[in-house]
Amino acid sequence: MTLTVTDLSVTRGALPVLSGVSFAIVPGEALILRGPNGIGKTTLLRTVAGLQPAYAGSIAGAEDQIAYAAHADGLKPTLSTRENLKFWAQIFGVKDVTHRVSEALADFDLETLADRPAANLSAGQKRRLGLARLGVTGRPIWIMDEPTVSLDTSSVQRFAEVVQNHLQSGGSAMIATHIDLGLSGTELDLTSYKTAPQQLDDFDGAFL
Amino acid sequence: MSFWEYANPRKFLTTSERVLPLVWGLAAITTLVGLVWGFFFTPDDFRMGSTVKIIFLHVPSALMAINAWFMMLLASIIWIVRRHHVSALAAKAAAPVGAIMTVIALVTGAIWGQPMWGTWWEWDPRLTSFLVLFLFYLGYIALWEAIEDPDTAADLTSILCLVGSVFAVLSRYAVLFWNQGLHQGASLSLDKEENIADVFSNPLYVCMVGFALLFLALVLYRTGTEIRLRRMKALIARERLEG
Amino acid sequence: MIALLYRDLQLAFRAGGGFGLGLAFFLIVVVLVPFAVGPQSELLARIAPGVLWIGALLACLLSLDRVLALDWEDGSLDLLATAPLPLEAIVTMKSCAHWITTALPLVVISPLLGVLLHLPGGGYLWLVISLLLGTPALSVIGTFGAALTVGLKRGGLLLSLLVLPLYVPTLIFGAEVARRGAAGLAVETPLLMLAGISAASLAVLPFASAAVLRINLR
Amino acid sequence: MELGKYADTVLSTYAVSLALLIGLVVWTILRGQKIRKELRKIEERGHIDG
Repeated sequence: MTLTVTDLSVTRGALPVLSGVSFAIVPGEALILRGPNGIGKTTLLRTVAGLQPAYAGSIAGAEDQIAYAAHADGLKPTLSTRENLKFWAQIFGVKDVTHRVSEALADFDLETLADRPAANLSAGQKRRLGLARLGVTGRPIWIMDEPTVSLDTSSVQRFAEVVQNHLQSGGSAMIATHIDLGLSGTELDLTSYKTAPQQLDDFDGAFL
Repeated sequence: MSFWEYANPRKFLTTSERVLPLVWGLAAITTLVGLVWGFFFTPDDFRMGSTVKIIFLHVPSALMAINAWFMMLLASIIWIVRRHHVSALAAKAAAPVGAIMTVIALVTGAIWGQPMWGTWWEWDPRLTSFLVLFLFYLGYIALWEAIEDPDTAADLTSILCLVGSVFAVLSRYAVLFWNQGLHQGASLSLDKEENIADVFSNPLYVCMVGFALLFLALVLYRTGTEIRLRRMKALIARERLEG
Repeated sequence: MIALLYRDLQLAFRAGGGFGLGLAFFLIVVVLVPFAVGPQSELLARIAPGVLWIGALLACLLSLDRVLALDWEDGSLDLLATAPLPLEAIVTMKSCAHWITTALPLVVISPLLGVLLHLPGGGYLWLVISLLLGTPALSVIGTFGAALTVGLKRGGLLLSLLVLPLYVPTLIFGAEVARRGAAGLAVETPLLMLAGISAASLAVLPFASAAVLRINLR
Repeated sequence: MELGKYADTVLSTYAVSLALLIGLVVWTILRGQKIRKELRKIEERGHIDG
C-alpha cells in the first residue's frame, strides 16, 4: 500500500510550521526525513500517523497501516520485556501473538532479557524493546522519530538490518534521523518547506 | 451582511470599540437609576421591612449568574460547530463575570437570610444550586488558566461547559430532591397571583436591564482584551519561530 | 480491548501499582471521623451512610490522576491512539480498570467499616447496593476529568476541582439511598435516579472523554 | 429615608455588592489597558524586525 502525502501543511501550537509537503512512499522503500532541530519533523510524523489533524492538504493510504514509534517507548516498568511486547501485539490484534513476539525478541537480540522487568533494562535496551514493538504490530508502514537515540553502533547496525528486512518483505518506513542507515529509499530535506512568516497586518482568524 | 462577520477578530474589535462607550454609558445609567430608585424611593415591605431593598441586587445578579452560563454554553457550541475564535474567547471573557454575579447573589442572599431565616447559611436548594454553579465557574476558569495552547484550551473548556451544563441541571434536580427548602418562590413570574407589588417590580426591572447591559459591556470589553492577548501570544510564538 | 483491561489490572496489582492505596485511604477517613465528632454511637449511626459515601468518593478521587497520566507520561497513550482500538473503547477500559481496582474493593469493605460507625442493621444492604450502583458513575466521570487534565503539570488539584462539582448529583442520590436504607424508609426514587445517572454517564461520557483525549494528544 | 432595624443588613449588602461590581469593572479595564499597551509594543517590534 502506497502512502501518498499531497500538499500537506502541519501546525504546531496553532502556527503552521511546514507547508506544501508532498511525497509518496511505495512498499519496499524508506523515506528519510532530514532537517535542523525544530523544523517540524516530529510534527510532520505525528500528523501522518494521525495523532494530529492536518492544517491543509491530504494524506492517503495511512489509515490503519501505521505503526508509530515516538521518543517515548510506551513501556511499563513492572511488566517484563515479553509481556510488554505481547500486550502491544494483542492491542494491534495480530493473529500469531506468541510467534511474532519471539520473532521480534530475536530481531533485536532481546531473548536473554525476555523475562526481565522493563524497569531493569538500560536506556539502549529499552530503546530496542520500543523498536521491537513495531514488528509485533503487523502494520506495513513504520513511522519512527529519531529511532537510534541511545543505541550503540552494533545495535544501530542491527536496527538497520531489521528495517531493511521489513522493506524487503514489502513494508515501508518513514524515519526522522540524522545518521546514515544505508537503507534503500529517498531523502527528504524539510528545510525548503518551512512556512514563510505571514504579513503582520493580515489580522485574520489566526490572529496573525 | 451576515452576523458571522463579527466572528473576524479585527471586525469585532473595531465594531466593539465603536459601540462600547454607548453600552458602558447605558449600563451605568440604567444600573444607577434602578439601584437609586430601589434604594431611596421604595417603601418597606410589611413583612420583610427594609430588607426588601436587597432584591434589587439579589435578583438581577442571580439572573445574570445563570444567563452568563447560558451565554458561555452557546458560545462554546458555536466554537465547537463553527470554530470562530471570537466565540471561544467570549466564553472565556464571560466566566469571571458570571462567577462574580454568583458571588453577589450568594452574599446578598446570605446577609438577607441572617435576619429573615435567622441564619447566615441555609442548605436551601436554590442557595446550594448557586454554590454548585459557583464551583462550576471556578473549575471552568481554572481549566482555561491551566492550558497553554489557546486552541486546546478553547476545545477542552467548551466540552467541559457542555458536560458541566448537563451536570449542573442534574445537580439542580438532585438538590431539589434532597431538600425542599425555605427559599421563597420566584420573585417575578407571569402567571402567579402572589407576584410582588408594582412599587418593587418596576425598579427591579430597571435593575435587571442595568445588570444585563453591564454584563454586555463587560463581556464585550473583556472579549476585546482576550483577542489582543491571543494576538500577542501568536506574535510572540511567531517571533520565536523565526528565531 | 480485553488485553488493555488485563494489562491495567496486572499493572495495578504488581508492586508500585497503587492497588490498596484507595482502600487504606478509605479506612483512615472512616477511622478518623469518630475522633473528630466524638464517640456517641447514635450520632455515628446517623452520619454513617454519609461518611461512608464521602470516604468512598474521596478514595476514588485520589486515584484518578493515575488513570491516564501514567500512560501519557511514558508515551503509551500516543501508541494506543494509533492502534486499531477506537479511543472511546480505550477510555471505557480505563474507567473499567479504575472501577475494578479502586471502587470495587471499597464497595466490598464498606460493610466492615459500617460496623465501626454503628450503621443500623437495615442499612448494610442498601449501602452496598448504592455504592455498587454509584461508583461506576464516579469512575466514568473521573476518567473524563483525568482526560481533561492529562497533559498538565500539577493537574491533580485541578482534576479535583473539575470533578467534584460533577460528582454532586451522584453523591446526593447515592448517599440518600444509603441514608434512607439505614432509616428504614423507601429507597426507590433515589435508587432509580442513581441508576439513571450511572447508566447515562456510562453511555455518554466515554465519547466526551475520547474527544477530549484526541484534543490533548494533538 | 429610614431603614429601621435592618439598616446594617441592607447597607452591608449594598456595600459588598457595589464593591464587587466596581472591583470587577476596574480589574477588567486595568487588565484591558495593560494588554493593549503590551500588544502595541510587540506589534511595533514586529514591524522593525520584519
